[in-house]
Amino acid sequence: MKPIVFLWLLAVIVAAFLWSPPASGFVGESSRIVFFHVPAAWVASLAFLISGYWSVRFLRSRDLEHDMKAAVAVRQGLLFTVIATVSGSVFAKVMWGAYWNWDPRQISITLLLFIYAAYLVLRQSVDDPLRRAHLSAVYAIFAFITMPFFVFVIPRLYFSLHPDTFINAGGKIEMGGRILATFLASLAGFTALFALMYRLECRLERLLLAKGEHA
Amino acid sequence: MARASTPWLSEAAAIFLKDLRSELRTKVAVNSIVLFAVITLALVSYTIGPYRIPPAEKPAILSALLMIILFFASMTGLSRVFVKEEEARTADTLRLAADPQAVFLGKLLLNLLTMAGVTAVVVPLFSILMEFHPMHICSFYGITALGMLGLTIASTLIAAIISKAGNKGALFPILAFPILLPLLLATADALSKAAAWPDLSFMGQALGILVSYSGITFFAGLILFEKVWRA
Amino acid sequence: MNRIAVEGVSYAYGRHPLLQDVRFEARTGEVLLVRGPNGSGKSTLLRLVAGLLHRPSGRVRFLEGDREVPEGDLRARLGMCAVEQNLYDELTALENLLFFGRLRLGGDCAGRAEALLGRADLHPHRHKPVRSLSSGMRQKLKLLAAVVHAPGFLLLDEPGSNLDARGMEFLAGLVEEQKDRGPVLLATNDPREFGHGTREYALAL
Amino acid sequence: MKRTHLFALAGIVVFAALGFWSFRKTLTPYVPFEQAMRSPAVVQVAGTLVENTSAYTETDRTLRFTLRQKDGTAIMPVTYNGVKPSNFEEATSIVAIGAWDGTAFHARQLLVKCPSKYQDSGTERTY
Repeated sequence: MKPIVFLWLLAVIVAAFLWSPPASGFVGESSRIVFFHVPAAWVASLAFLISGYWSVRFLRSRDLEHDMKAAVAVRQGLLFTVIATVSGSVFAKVMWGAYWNWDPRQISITLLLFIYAAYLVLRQSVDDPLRRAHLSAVYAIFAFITMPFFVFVIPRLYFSLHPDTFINAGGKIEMGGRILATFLASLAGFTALFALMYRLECRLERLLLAKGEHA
Repeated sequence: MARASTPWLSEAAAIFLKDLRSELRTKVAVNSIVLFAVITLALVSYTIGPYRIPPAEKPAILSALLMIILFFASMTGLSRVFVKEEEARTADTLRLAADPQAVFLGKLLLNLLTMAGVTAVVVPLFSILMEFHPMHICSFYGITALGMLGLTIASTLIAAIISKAGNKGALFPILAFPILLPLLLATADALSKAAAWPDLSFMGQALGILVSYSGITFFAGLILFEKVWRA
Repeated sequence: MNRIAVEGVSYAYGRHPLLQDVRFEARTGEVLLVRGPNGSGKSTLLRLVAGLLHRPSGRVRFLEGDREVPEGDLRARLGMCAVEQNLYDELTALENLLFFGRLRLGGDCAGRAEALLGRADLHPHRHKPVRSLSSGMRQKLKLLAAVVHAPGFLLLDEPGSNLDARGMEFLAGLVEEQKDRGPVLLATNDPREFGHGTREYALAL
Repeated sequence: MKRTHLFALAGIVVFAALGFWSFRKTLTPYVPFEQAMRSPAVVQVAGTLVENTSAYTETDRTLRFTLRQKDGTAIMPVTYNGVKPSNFEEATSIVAIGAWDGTAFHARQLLVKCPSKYQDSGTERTY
């Protein structure tokens, strides 16, 4: 499994820079960021969804393994959020002239960073594993519940220069040919990479849990 | 004396009255919040004052400042309802005697009363010191009240969480900030409109957002609190 | 006939097992003495029984006749007094009793509270804040708060701490009266309290 | 206990519906022109350029143009002090942040959004 994913991602990188043409309306080659930025953001959302799922499962089961799965998903989600943020702000510099210009999407992603950084700080502040698991699960769920407000409030307060998401408001895919092929391949590759990393860290944590170390 | 458990509304009232009595005897929470708010307000007045802000910018900037002051001030006192129980080691005694939902409701009522008092002092003072004269006074105060309602509900659940963790003081604003951010932004926006908007056409939507935030966080808190309280 | 049935309860702090497969049953008329050296888990066992700690394995049943008391009703049936469970310092003695009585019974229990205060020689101090009471008085008040609702099950963790000879007499009367109402679990290492026990459960370190 | 949970879940659904209902309307930060022209406060407006209305005077570096609201129901004169954005004429949408000063909308900041599509640009590669 591992070698296939690595080879696949290698092919994606080559395709992203050499095979796929740049898109119109972007400064220079900056459109190529879409092959890495969007999949990273997608994986981050996926990871946070997974952590929400395991948080609910934990509150029903009180099984520390479920808590561990939620925490691992948050840590990795945070990693991909940082990747999405950094790649996005490089794009912002090229396209709009500033690394940070308080675009609604930049604001939204900072909220994710704040929530899950707070989640990790909370985990560090509780020693008892069972109590830590309860508190962080409740926090994750509570944050998840209030997130839709952010999604709705922000676009009403700030204007966006962000390119349309590749499925635009009209519901049609505004992406063509090689760009679309490379993009979808990268999306699949990132997801598989995340699945690999997630399973690996869960295995590590399970060993630590069995040894009675931290969760 | 075998009997079913008490209706939890009357239990919530008992807990609220118990906490109110303690708070009236010590006044720690309300004093710390009001003083903190007044100190920040004084700092804002000294550094910015009413005349440095161009009139056209006033509604937006002053509304935002007001929300920032109220947010940080509330973070100094709203956690006391739970932190005190844990620190005085009365939490277990209460846990054995009371229904968790009644505890949440009772503590929430006290926090609401505290924040109502704080708002009643701080907002008029802010208007006077910063020369902030909203166009639609009633809507302005109504929005403030609704904003503080949502802030208090969400903060009360977070307060329960941090009362069980170490490093409580710093943790409270860290955890509360991302949860409250959408509310704070929506409230500040609605306030700035109530301050300078020619008509009240924005009110419907503002009310919808604020009421639904309060409602959702309240009912979610009612479910989730038990998990925290017994953690 | 009330019974507390503890069935295979275990507990561990991290990797260190503290209690392993604890089983016993106590019924009305019995005072089960839980004994063991410091650190053997007496307080933890009582907290596990009361449901203040999550039980990772095993279960505890509170039975009235053949009917099991549902978890939600337990707070009206169970009383507990332990070292780390305090009363409200800034409220008066009477206010504390009325508060806990009202939570657990839903109604006013002023009559019973006053009578209890009299029995514990606390009646003259009923309007003083708990903060200003001596540690012995506070201990007696905690005992009163644990039985203000006349519980069917009672858990006592070191109930005699800070009590003088007269206080111990008061405690003895309380336990005597309570065991007719339901089982009493009494965790202690104080020889003065051993006399209350009708049976013993010993914990090893 | 289960009953309280059901009750609370019903409450969440009701208030979520209320929230959704009130958000149904405008999902933009932009103010209708008619309102911008009645308020002294700083607001954001968005629209498209009315053709052949933009004029730039080099001497006082002022850009004047007329903005048409997205739904086409209103137009409003706008002035802007500063360098004219390079791609101003091709803009698909113009955002102006500023306030109405009685005769024109005085923009402090102009944001110009140009078309961008993830389509193969083929021969017209721009560097």
